[in-house]
Amino acid sequence: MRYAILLMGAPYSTQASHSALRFARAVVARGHRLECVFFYHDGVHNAARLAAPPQDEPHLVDGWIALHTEHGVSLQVCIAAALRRGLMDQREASRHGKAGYSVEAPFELVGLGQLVDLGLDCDRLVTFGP
Amino acid sequence: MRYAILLMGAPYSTQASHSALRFARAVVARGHRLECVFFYHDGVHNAARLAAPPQDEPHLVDGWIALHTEHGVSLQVCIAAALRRGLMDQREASRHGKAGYSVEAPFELVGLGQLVDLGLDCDRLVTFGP
Amino acid sequence: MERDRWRGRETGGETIVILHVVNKAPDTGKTLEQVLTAMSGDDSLLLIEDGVLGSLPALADRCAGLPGRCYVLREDLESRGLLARQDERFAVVDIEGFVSLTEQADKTVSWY
Amino acid sequence: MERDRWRGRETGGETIVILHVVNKAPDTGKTLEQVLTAMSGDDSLLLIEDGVLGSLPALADRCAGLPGRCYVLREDLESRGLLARQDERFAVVDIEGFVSLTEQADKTVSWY
Amino acid sequence: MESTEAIEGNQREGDILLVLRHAPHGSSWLREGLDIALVGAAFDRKVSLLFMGEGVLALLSGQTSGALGQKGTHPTLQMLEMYDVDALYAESAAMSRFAVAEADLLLTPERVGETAIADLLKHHDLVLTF
Amino acid sequence: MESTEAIEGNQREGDILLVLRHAPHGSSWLREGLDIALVGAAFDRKVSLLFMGEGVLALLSGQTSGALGQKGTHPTLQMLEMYDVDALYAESAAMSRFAVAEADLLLTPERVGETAIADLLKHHDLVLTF
Repeated sequence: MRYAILLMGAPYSTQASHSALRFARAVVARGHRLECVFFYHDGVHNAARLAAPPQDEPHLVDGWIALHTEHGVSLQVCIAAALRRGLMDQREASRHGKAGYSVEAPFELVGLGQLVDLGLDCDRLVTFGP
Repeated sequence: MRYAILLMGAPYSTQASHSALRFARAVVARGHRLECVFFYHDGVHNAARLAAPPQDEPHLVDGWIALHTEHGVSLQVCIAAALRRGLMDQREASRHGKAGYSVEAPFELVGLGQLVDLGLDCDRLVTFGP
Repeated sequence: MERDRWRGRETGGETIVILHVVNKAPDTGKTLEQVLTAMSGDDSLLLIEDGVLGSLPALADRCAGLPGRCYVLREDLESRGLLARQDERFAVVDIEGFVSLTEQADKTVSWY
Repeated sequence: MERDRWRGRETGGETIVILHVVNKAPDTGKTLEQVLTAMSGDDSLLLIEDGVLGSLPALADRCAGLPGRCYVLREDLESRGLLARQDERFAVVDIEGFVSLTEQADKTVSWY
Repeated sequence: MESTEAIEGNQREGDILLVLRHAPHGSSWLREGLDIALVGAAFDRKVSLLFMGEGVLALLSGQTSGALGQKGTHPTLQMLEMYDVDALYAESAAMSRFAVAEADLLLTPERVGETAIADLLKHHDLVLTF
Repeated sequence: MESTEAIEGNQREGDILLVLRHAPHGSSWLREGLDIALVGAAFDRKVSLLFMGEGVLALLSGQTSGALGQKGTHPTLQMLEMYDVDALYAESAAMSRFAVAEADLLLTPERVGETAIADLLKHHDLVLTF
């Protein structure tokens, strides 16, 4: 089956990101195609490239990247939710006249229409809230 | 009186930051000394230098900076809570071997001991949770 | 009877007053229950943000044991279209009133 | 009687099944109440994260109307020291079981 | 009066049901849920809204901007009709609980009880809670 | 049995009371509250902990790391004694609600009822809820 995940919790503040990552790995392990993890609401903080969790804790950002690298899962971040929360890629940073950026590939900033399409086109969408 | 504010809610996700900023201004307007706003838990996101809220919404980061500039209020961010959440200044970035940074002056990354001191040394500590 | 419960908690001549600030609606978790558990007879209660829903007449009875010590923040009632809908047992204060309450109380405890 | 209430909601021959996933404890807001309001007789309920507290015997009665359709996530019971403390009306599933439930259901609705 | 007429009309595919459970102003949940409604409608999806619990307070007339100028969600609600989002439902029990009368409302949702709510969930392809 | 003995002993200044109301693992609240306890104690402040509501579940023995290796809070609780944090209280009603017996506990808090809880709040200079 074709799956998508919607993640709306920030890493570390709530367990949502851990649950979503565990679920994502299990979906793939059962032979399904995981199309996309869509980050919305506080979930956009999962895309923060400067995250530096303590070394004895799982590094969630790296976990998402591994999922992309190993299984081709796209990592889509709602652009409006991200900009409000201090997350922007290089393109947005230059558009807003800011030096520096806080989101980089393989995370992509996309419109909310992507979520609507995913939700209706995939066989299953599973949401993890904060 | 000497006041301090503890803010634990992220901007935009909850009303906590708006309430804290309103309260901060009212404290100063009533002639008190506001020593510090301490950012902890998800409140650390108030220090995100790349925040780009829509133009028809209040810009909270700028609001905090104005409070610092006009009234000498120090803006202290718990360093441990910040690092976990993708917020670091230039010094931490170079310590972690990362290019770029997401927190800058007048926000300062400090230890949690500062909060304990503030809470016990100021006449009043008022907390805004998410 | 409910009053006596509060009165029973007063400590002799001592007047150590706490201002309890609540920003969650009565339906959102145990926040309001926990505040009521932790309050003393000389404490005050201020509702802000979504907490102002607790001042609606249908929900206000839980605070009925606190006559004269219940406050609700005007600006948060107003933005929600609830100003004038609050129960009469609540006094409406503005943001300056909020600061003033924190001046009067020995300490402020926030529940969220 | 409680069973009849659920049965009454079944829609003819149609079997449209929803898996409802809850990650909040019963004391945290109206989440569990809202799920129970929105559930049909052929839906299933899975408790994860802090939601697993809802499977403790003292709190499990709210789900008693759903025999055979209540699940709780093993790893979240385990990390909290609650494995083997859950009410017998809940079936324990691991993360693969969670995926399997989402396969079987036509759609999954999460409540938080 | 509760009816299920409108619901039975919704049994086609491609529908999104947004369950809105949060009050305005206190958090961004309501706004970020409504944003999906607008985007879904702009993408020609048939979108329904169910206001549940504290979410029914979103429907009150007389709402204003926040004290710092935060926009609120009432302007968005008033745009729904323009986007052809006209399938609006409100939990009957919540309307009663908060003593919200028809005369107090910005919009005219259909009041629904438990059975109708369960049917709404069944008859939409994608159900997202906010 | 509820007693107020320990509480009366706490009537000196400089004390911090942390009210811990969240269960372990589901969010970072418990951990970020305990971090203040450790820092306060390291700064020679007298710290008390009150476990309320779901917070009493922090006291259960048999907790483990999360499925992705998330640390949990039980190792921190076991360090409290080393930091001389020994004023531990647990809400009696919550212990009963969750059917937590003395034999199930990692630590041995004093069980407190409403009056004792109100007294605890009075007799600490700084009260923070988590």
